[in-house]
Amino acid sequence: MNAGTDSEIERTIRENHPALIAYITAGDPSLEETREYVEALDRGGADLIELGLPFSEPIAEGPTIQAAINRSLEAGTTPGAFFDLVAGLETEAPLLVMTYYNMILQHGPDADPEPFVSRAAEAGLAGIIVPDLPAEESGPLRKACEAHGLDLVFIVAPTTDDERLDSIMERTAGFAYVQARLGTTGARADVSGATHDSLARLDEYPIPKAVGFGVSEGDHAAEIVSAGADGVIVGSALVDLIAESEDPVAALESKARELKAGAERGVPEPEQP
Amino acid sequence: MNAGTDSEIERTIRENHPALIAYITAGDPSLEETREYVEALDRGGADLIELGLPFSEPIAEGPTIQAAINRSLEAGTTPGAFFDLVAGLETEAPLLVMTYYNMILQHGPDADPEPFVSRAAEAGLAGIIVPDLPAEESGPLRKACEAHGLDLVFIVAPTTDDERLDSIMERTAGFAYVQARLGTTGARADVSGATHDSLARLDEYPIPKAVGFGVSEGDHAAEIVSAGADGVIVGSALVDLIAESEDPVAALESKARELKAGAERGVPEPEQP
Amino acid sequence: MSEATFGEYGGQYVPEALMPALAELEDAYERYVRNNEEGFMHEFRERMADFGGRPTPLQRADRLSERYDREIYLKREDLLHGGAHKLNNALGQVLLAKYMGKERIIAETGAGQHGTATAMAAAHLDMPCEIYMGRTDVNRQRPNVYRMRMNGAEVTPVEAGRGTLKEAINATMRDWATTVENTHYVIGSVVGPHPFPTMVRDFQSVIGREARDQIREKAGRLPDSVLACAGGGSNTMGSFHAFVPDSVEQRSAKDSSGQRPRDGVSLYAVEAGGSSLEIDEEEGLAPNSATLSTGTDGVLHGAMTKLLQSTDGQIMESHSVSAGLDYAGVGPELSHLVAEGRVTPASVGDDAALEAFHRLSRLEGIIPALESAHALGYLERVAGPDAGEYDVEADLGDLVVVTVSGRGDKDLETVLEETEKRDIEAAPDVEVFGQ
Amino acid sequence: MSEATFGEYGGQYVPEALMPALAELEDAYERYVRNNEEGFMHEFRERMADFGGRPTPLQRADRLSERYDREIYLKREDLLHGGAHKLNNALGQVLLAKYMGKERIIAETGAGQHGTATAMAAAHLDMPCEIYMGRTDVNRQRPNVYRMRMNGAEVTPVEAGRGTLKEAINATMRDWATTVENTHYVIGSVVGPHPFPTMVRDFQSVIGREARDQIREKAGRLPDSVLACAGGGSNTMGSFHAFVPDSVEQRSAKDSSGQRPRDGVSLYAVEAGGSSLEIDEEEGLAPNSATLSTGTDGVLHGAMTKLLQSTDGQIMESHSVSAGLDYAGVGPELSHLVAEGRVTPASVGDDAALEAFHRLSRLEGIIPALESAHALGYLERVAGPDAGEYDVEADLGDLVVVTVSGRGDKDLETVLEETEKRDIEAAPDVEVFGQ
Ligand SMILES: Cc1ncc(COP(=O)(O)O)c(C=O)c1O
Ligand SMILES: Cc1ncc(COP(=O)(O)O)c(C=O)c1O
Repeated sequence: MNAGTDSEIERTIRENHPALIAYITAGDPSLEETREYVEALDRGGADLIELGLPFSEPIAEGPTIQAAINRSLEAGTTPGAFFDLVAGLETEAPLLVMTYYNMILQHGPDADPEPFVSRAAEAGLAGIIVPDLPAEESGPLRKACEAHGLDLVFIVAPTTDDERLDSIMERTAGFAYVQARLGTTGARADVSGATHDSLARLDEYPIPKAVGFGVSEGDHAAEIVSAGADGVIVGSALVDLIAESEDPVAALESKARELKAGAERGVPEPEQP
Repeated sequence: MNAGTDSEIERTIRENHPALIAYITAGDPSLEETREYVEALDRGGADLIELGLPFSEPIAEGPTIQAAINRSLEAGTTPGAFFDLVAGLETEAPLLVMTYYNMILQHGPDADPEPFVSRAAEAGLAGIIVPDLPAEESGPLRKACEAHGLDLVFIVAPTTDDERLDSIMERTAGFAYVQARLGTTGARADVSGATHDSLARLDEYPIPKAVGFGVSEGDHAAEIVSAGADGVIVGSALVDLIAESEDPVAALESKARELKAGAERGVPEPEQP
Repeated sequence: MSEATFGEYGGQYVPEALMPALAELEDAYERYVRNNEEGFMHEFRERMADFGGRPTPLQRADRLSERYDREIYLKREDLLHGGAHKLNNALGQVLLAKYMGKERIIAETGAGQHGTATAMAAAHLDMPCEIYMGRTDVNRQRPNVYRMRMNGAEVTPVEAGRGTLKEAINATMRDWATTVENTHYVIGSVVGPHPFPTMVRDFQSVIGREARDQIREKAGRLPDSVLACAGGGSNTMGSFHAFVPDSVEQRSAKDSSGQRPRDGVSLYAVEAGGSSLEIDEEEGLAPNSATLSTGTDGVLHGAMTKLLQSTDGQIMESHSVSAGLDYAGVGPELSHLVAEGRVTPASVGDDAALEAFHRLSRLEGIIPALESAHALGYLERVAGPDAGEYDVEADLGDLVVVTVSGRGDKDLETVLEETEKRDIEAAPDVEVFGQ
Repeated sequence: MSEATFGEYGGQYVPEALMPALAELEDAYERYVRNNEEGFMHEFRERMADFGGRPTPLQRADRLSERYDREIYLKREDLLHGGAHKLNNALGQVLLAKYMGKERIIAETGAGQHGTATAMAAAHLDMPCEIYMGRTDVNRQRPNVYRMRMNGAEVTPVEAGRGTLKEAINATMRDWATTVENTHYVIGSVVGPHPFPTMVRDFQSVIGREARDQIREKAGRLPDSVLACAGGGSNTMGSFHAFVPDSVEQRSAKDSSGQRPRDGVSLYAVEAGGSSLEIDEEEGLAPNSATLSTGTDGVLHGAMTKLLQSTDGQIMESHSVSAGLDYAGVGPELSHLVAEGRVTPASVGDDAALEAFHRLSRLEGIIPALESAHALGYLERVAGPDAGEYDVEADLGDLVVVTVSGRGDKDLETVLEETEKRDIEAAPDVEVFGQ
């Protein structure tokens, strides 16, 4: 494999293979607490951290992350404050922002994505994930990301056909976000069969693949990695801890450990030469 | 004028000119009380007494008589009991029944008016008034009335045109019931201009004319008689007394006296020969 | 002049004061409606098209056809402006009143359908309008009261009696007896004194005329039977009138091309069977309004016809879950056609009507008026999967037209309430979602 | 293939999982709708005629014409089955889903009009159907909830957010993202990702096509202007589409016979001005839904278009007394036509809409949907007796078509409540008669 990429995200995944990518919603329940949670995840072994910048119409999210977004919006989270938080974070794990396209368009005048990307780069973010931006509409944002050295990560869905797969894989940067199953984000009790199929289809593409949507336990992580993934993405399971645990900081850190350990269990024994 | 009629009603009006025709609803509030009220009216000087046989859809009545009819129906008044009452009455004033055509049709089988008329004759009634039976539809009932020697009294309305007037005046027996004004029965505070017009139009017909609809006071009676009527018909004003007076028997008797006296005041001084 | 009677039925049993108005109306009806003087009928038809939405479709009901294993077509009067066939008549009469130089419109209403149709027509034609409505009906049919008010009509509650349709008619007749010189009384069905039954039928007959043309166009022939619900009978007579000549006798006289129906067009007038066809003489209550099936001859509201009455001649309080059918009389022409055997009377009870309401809503995406649901309920009784259980025999044939006289939006509350009380097949679970 | 964008507006901003479904839909749209494969359009038109009641009339409004001293014609979509133009689209999409082999229908609804239309269409075409509706809307639009249930649809309350249309759309999108393989999402307006805006416009364009033919037939020429209310914009685009080429420029290129309108056909999209056109950024509240007049470019529910949003990009809660206009976005084609200057955006506030509701009810005997009342309110603002008082200038010309997109039966309660709070001209006294 090509280790000589200039993508910090891709490099991080390769170096920490199998990677744990942790998502939480920024500002849930406050940006101050988000800082502590990010640091906890970093300590727990998350290799990449996705921060959700809340948008009022989160059409790709299940109930857990919807609720987190609502809490964040009610707390008054704004893009400006979000970027300030990010700029002040010093984690080992590179950070990505996950948000909806309208938030990106409105950061400057004239519905132009460039100002958002420029600010994201300035704040030290390494990549962007936009669940409502398919490859076809991504031209302007990709251009801005390239100009500022950010990875724009695309999602591959179970319904993505082979034709579109090529164009997505060509465009995605950092890694390919493999959607484990149809539907919205949210912790599930098992690993979908679609995951295995998707990973098999993606095998030929050189870029790392990380699987998300429904991953909640170490054993899932193990199974997914053993099916060929380079990383697992965990979101709702962490957001649940924030909402429900008495000590979210400790809970997040230990959950990250469990997941990372699970992922590592999934690595196939190297074949005897 | 032709005094040689074989109609008891016509004869009564001529002999007692100007005549007072009193209406009350039979069975309001009970047939037993109706007996007392009829006797009171008779004592008070009513020359003819109309008894309403209640029908559930009294479309020609105003609120006062509607309410009386409801009281009567609630008290369970039936045509059978009504005829029994009438058969037992011994008044100086001849009695008429006022009812709606369906009541007449249903007294026997096959919607035939004959059984009703036959029973009415047997009970000693002298005439019938049917507010929803215009001359055009009156053939079968008239035939039965003629056969049994009862007068079928028709109503002349302010809207009756000259053409129809002839046919009504030709058919009416006993007297012509001159409707004083458009609308339904009910006591009014004045005498309608229509009354004068109607009486003028009827002048040429030899049969007696009695004016009803809205007559409530002696002064009305006087005015009507002075305009050329042979009699006045009073209903709602009497029904009001039954509903409201503490001693309806006395009230009816004295009201009859007042009305009769009023009517007599209306008789024009005989011209000097 | 038009005939005042249909066989032994019909006539003009009204106070003398109204007789001249009836003569005037008869004259206007002859001139404007029958002889199209001053282009009356042209204007009427144009307004019914542009304002009313005529023609209404005749729709093949795919899933009913499947269920009953025959071709079922629905005549869609529910699509008429106001939501029922009532406008055909109301607009005709208000327009006629205008041609007659009348200055004011009055009408009675029970459930409010005729009242709203009249109020709409009066607003459209700029005529002051007053609607009499029983107190009970005012209280239970608020939305229709508001619709009338919004169309600028006065709504006068009638406090007499039980405060329903019968009392409203009485009150309107009383108003008319007072104001007859400048006022026209828009009677809401093919009832009342001549010329109302004839005139209302003529205004409504567009239903059957259209349906007859449409079924020939769509099915290539006349139907074997036509079903319509009957309250006063304006929907029935409107649906049947064009088909009355298509009887076995009259048609077998014609050539026997494949174009004619099997045995002529059978006509079924479906009345409200209510909760029972028995009568409670003591209480003066008929828990149905199946006048044609169970009534006796008598005079009500100006005409000789079939009635629900006590042996003494008192009119019964009728009952039906559908307010628009809840009337103790019926049009005299319908009484006559039944007496002659041309029209077959039938009745369907509250439960079967509710079932049919739900069935049509669910199978065809059409929420019918509860009135109309009676006609559909009869179809189920005769031809449904459980037809054997009912003692109803009728040979509807292979090609059936059912008139959907109105839409059921107005009935939602009643249907919810009544459905909850019973065990109605085909009803959805209408639990009220928690707040 | 059809264009995915209208100038800078439109596109397909949806999760990757849905992209193949959009491609499949686009393909089906091309084949069935545009190329009439398998006679799709024939079946669609026939069902819209027989089941839906098309064509709807174009009616001259006599008294409005008098009031505004010009010819006013009303396009009567209120007479369509279900009571609004919504069925044009719902039936088209459900039928298309059937042709595509889909087995299930989902849709969002706000006030319930699109939900009821979809439920009716699904019942008619025998397709299982689930409707998402915000909790607040479920609670305040009970009758529509019941209608949907009676048509056999599941109604799923959406508890998220403020429980209105926006949240219902989000929930439906989520369902679709899960079930996309066998399910079709019937979007209720000309919004959403391509091909929805184009396809919904095509299904709705029958409104303007008919109106264009009808006005030429009735008035002998094209209108000077067409007015339609705009929520998402399906009624607007449906009304305008056939007239878009009749612009000043395009028409002046043609011969100048008397047949053409003065200066081409002007198109006015009337949005809900709510209680004010100001925005409360702090609260995230726009007390209007005048997106075309006051919105800014952004991406919502799959398309780039004009939006009501905060400077950060959060979507505002919009407001209108009329639930069907209460949406923070608008169809991308409409945004484009406004940007191009072909369509003039306008807005009318709650009070003026209520007044117009009462005015049409009273003067014409047509109770309009509160949505439609906005278009009528604009007429009053521009051409009414007090037009001078308002700062509204528009040259509507002498021949005006206004689309009455729906009937107002559904709005009675709201209108009563809202009228009581204000001093509304033309409102009747709607005192509740004592019991
Ligand atoms: C929808 C509908 N159908 C039928 C009827 C019954 O009346 P008629 O028998 O006169 O058609 C009514 C009366 O209100 C009605 O509203
Ligand atoms: C009657 C009516 N008109 C207009 C609208 C607005 O929707 P659109 O702008 O898509 O036509 C609605 C929406 O429910 C409606 O019910």
